[in-house]
Amino acid sequence: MQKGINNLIEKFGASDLVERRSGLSFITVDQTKAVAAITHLKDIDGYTVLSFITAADWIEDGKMQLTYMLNNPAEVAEIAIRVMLERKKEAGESMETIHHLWPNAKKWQQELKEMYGVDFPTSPGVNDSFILEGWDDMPPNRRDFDTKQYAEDTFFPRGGRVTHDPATYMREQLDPKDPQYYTKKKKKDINS
Amino acid sequence: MNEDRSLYPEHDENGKPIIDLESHKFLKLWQGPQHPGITGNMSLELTVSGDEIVESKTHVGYLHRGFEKLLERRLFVQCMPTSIRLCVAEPDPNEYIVSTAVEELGGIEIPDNAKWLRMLSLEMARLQVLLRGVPGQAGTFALGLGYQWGNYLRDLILDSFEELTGGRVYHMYIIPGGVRGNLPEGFKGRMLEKLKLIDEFVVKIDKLIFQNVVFESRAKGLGHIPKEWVDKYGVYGPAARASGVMRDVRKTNPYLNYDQLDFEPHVTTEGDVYARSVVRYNDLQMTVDMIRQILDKMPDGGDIRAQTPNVLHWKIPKGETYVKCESSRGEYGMYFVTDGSDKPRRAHLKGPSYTHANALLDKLLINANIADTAAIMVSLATCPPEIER
Amino acid sequence: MEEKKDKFLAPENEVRQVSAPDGSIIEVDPLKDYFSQEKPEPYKVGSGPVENFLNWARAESLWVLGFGTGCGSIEIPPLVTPRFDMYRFGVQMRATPRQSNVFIISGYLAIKTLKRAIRAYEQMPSPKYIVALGSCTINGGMYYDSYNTINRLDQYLPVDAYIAGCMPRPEALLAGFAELKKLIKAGKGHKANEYVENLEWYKTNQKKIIKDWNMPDYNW
Amino acid sequence: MNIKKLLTPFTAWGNVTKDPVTIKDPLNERPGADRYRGFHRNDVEACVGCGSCEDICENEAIDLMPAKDTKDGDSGLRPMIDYGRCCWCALCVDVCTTNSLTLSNEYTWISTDPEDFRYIPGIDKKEWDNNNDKGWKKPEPNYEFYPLKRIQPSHLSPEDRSDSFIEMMHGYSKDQAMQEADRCVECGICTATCPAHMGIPEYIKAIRNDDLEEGLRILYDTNPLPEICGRICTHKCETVCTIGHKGDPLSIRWLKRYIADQNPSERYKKILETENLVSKGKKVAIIGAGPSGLSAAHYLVQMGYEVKIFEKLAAAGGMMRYGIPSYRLPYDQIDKDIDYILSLGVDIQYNINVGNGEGEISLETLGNDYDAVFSGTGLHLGRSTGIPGSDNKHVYASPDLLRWIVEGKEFEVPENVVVIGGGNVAMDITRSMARLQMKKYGKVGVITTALEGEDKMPADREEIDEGREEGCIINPGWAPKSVEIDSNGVPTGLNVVKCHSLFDSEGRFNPQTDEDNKEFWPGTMIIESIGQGMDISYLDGKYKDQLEFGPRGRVQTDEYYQTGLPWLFMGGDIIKGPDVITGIATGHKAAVGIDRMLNPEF
Repeated sequence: MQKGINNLIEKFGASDLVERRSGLSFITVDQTKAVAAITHLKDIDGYTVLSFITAADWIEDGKMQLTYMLNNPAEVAEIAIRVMLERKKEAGESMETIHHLWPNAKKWQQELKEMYGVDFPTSPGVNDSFILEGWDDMPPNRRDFDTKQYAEDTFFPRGGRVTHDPATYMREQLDPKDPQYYTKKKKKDINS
Repeated sequence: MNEDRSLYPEHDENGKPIIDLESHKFLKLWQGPQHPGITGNMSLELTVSGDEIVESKTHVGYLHRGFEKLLERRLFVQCMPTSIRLCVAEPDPNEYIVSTAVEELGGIEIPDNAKWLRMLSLEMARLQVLLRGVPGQAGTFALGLGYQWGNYLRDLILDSFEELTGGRVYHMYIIPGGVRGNLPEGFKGRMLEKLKLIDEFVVKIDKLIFQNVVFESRAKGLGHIPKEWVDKYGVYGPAARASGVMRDVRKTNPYLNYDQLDFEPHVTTEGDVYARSVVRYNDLQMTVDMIRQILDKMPDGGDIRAQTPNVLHWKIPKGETYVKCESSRGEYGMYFVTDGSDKPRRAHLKGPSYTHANALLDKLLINANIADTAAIMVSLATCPPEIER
Repeated sequence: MEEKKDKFLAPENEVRQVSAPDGSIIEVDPLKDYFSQEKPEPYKVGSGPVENFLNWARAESLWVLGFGTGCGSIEIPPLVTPRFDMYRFGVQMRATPRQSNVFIISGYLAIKTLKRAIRAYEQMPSPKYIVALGSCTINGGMYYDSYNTINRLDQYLPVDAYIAGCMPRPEALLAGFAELKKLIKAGKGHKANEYVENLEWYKTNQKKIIKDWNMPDYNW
Repeated sequence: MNIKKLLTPFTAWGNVTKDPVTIKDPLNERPGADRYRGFHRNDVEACVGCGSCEDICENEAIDLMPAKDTKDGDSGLRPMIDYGRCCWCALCVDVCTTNSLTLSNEYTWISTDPEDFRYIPGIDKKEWDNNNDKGWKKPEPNYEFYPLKRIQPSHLSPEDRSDSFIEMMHGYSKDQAMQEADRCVECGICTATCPAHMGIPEYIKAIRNDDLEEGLRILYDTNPLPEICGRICTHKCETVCTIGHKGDPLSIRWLKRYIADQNPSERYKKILETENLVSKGKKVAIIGAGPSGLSAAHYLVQMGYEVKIFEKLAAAGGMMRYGIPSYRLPYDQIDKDIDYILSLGVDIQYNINVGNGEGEISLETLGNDYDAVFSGTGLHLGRSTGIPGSDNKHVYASPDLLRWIVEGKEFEVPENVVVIGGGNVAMDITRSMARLQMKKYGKVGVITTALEGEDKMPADREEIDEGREEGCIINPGWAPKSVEIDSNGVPTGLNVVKCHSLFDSEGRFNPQTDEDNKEFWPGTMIIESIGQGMDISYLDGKYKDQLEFGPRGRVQTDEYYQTGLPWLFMGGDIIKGPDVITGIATGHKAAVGIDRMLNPEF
């Protein structure tokens, strides 16, 4: 475990190491060095299992985080490689493929393309639809996609439901002439 | 089956089979999503020559509900009812991994009693899956009798779940902070009675399935996974153990109180459907034994939940973790990212079916018989809702 | 709309030239050539003792299509195994829509499955019935805010009976079948005709959410 | 071929002789388990409609619908469940603040109409409402979705505080305030009950978000005296707090104080955006710088009026300053709130009495000089029990004594004192006297009685407990009979008899006493603290006929506290209450009323 991490830091300039617990570390590697680092981990340091590839959308920071979870069964250790891509407004971030290292990586990459819009050029079948069918909106897992709004616009929930906020409802019932709203409005009026 | 057919049809330089549908030698055949030989709601796009499969492609997405997106809209406690539906057949590992991820990032230590109760529910869940899955393997060869027996016993376990958790299928038992109830009165006794029935069933199954020449001749050599593929394709759990690689999170990364239990997962080297059946058959016996140990070792009542902050606005500091446990299918994990708000930033489920059903299944089905697809799928225990989430 | 349709058209549905076994080249348009272009007709509902007898017969032989569309299908195996044994109530599972008259929508329907479910439903012979399980079919249930599951099943397919629960237990399903039998015997089980009569409305709704409508309108 | 393996499977035929496992009548033979999560039921009498179930429901399956009468602590709303959404997770049961919501073990509901699956449990009758006691209930033990125990702020120990008027309660630290604020379920039941309708859940949320400036803004929306209310408010909100049904109610008062304490007074104007208030030229006079007067002044000056306060005493604050001992409410905190209000441009004249006497300013003058007048003169006269001997000069009224303590007036502190009264003012004078005795004699000799029994005493529980910690004897359930007076005209003590009940069956005040069970409590000073009266003699004269008087001599007003004289508004203890927060609320509303009258176009 420690050896793999040291290698990452020395050879690949990895940073932001977080040791979540013994046997599980998170570390950030630069996008250009990521595939080399992963190959090194696989071939030299014994991280022979790719647990998954996934993404996390940090829309506020303008970053799209890719996480490669690598497992070393012999040492019972896991390292998660974070790769921070520059987030693009209209999807289409790009990353090198690793399907040559693990054949099943292409499925995750295909999923990332579909659900996050992160492209992996040269990954086989990356543009084929995987889970969604006939999808014509932005990749749904991106943070700016509002699934509730989409569902309401598309699937029309059953109507006729109303609810009441206890605080507002009680005030309407018990003290209909509440001065609070009046003053607030007035205050705004004076200041403007 | 024994002759080397791996070079039929001819392959191009990239190792892809050359298939010309116009030549009338090949046929496209869709198996699923509505097909009795499919585990759950997914489909296989098969290219067959005669009844031999030359190319296979898995299609998923029929059960896609967008869980990972939905969890981003839920408070941490609200994640629970949603996430348990990630895998229908065995919901408890979902409860466990999400709860544990929340606890780990939120800094909550659960009571010891709750740990034992969690183990009990996890093992009971495994038991009910295996009661269906082990004889279900024979069911794919049209031997449905064991399946009928197994389903009855599974129902008895579901009755126990109902007593313990209040739910038959979706238990909603493990919750951030602990669990939702102690053992009801007399639960241990009733459970032990049921385990006795399962002991009898184990013997009967052995006679019906493993002492059965038909099952043996069809399952042996079928869907062979070489040892090297385990790492390469991401094979987990019983399937990996059938290929001679020890993969069991309970043993390698003990969680809860699994280190206090005495168990040894079965490992064999053949790597075919038969070997996988044997491993799961042994798992079944081992699970029964583990439930006995848990019932024996667990404390008699006690605290069930650690006090968490108010769940209605529980904020968890920025962080990320990966929590895993052993489901009946193999390593089952949750990658969980928090950002300091009261909702998760990202929750990604990693289930073994994802790798089993996608790249691996496509590979295994080549040169197999159409009639064997169901057997191979069931032996890998593919669970579609967990693939597409 | 036309352009969109092409974008999603599966390769096997494209107009193309194929060689027949005798060597001649013919052009096929799968959507037109392989499927019926006839608009479906409602079946005739009779009256009197003959109709009563037919209804009794229909009610006592509910053949369920074995298509698990969602979570609820996990409660089907207990029904077909000895403990609950629904065969004794005249309910049994069939492997193909052509032999079934009951379609259990077992919970949520993802858009991709809805497309298949519509096809399966249309292929079933009339009179046919739909039993909807759980919250998801009523008002979206658990997945009310999901971008990929429908909220209200009655917008897309005619439903005979709803069973509350998430998911409903096998006993509730059996009670649902009992209720369905009552409906059929009372002569109220003709939702399939309603579907045909309001086909335009159903098709509009279906096409609104199935954006890659690359199949024929009628699957009879 | 292995013959054995060909034949062994046939052993399965052995099952032919066994009994079938099939359930004969699955529809009736299979009730849900004891804990089964079936359909909802709700004890609508216990439910208070707080909406926690709605908040925790991840499927938005629960709506709150009007079903009962709204009253303090009960919104009158009840949850309606949509079974087109519900997933039977029972989180709503676990979070329920009153434990009224449970699930039954029934599970069969079939309908042909999808619109059927909505109902209000407990109101829309269902067969599972009362059929048995089974089904899901909140798990036990120690299973709570929010901490039930209140975080107590640190305070001076009884030894340290018993001879000192230094403030005894320390405020919350940041950690404590965060923890306490975390317990809130944001139901808002408290908001309507608070006379000023403070945005309680909102400012508690501001504490959780550590945004105390926003918190202060929320406080000043409804309450311009947060430092004062944060210490001595009667906190009706806490008595209706929904967390109080299962655990300790939230410490709303201390949380309010935390916000006010943490914001330095020099930043107030910036935070509250009151640096550039513009006057619109109209003038309002306010009589009395008590809570209601200050509140009215604050909101009026914000609305653009020129405000002048006329105060009879030498300092502003009214009863807050002259009626509440400083160990509960230190003077610098009163000044912090009042100075801010005055800094907004409110003019104040001290030592001037409004009345018809000499050196006094008459109401008529004010009415002529100002566009509107608000009067909040308060209750400053002590009431007497009228028992034999109560007219003795050593029998005091509590408001006078409390004012003397504040003013620093010298008076003799005897070794033994008897206090009559069970309210908060009685506790104030009890504990103040105890402190003075402790300073002078090193021991406490105060006996306090009340007609009410221990559990019915109107004073706050903590006041009683703290008083006892400080050595006061608080002995409720006794009725004063007479004051014993010796030959020198000095009282020697109080005769009391046991009091059983206060009200008769029709709810009228009618104390029942047991004359045989009597006691004599020695004391050379007797203090009566059984309520206060008002002095509204300034209304005498030509206006009196135009005003209407209600019970207990109170002037009748409309909902904006406008009297029969259109330009005269009255508020505070003389109209409603008595307590500080009601005074603030009446002042606020009267300010709105004045604005509506003077600026009708708005």
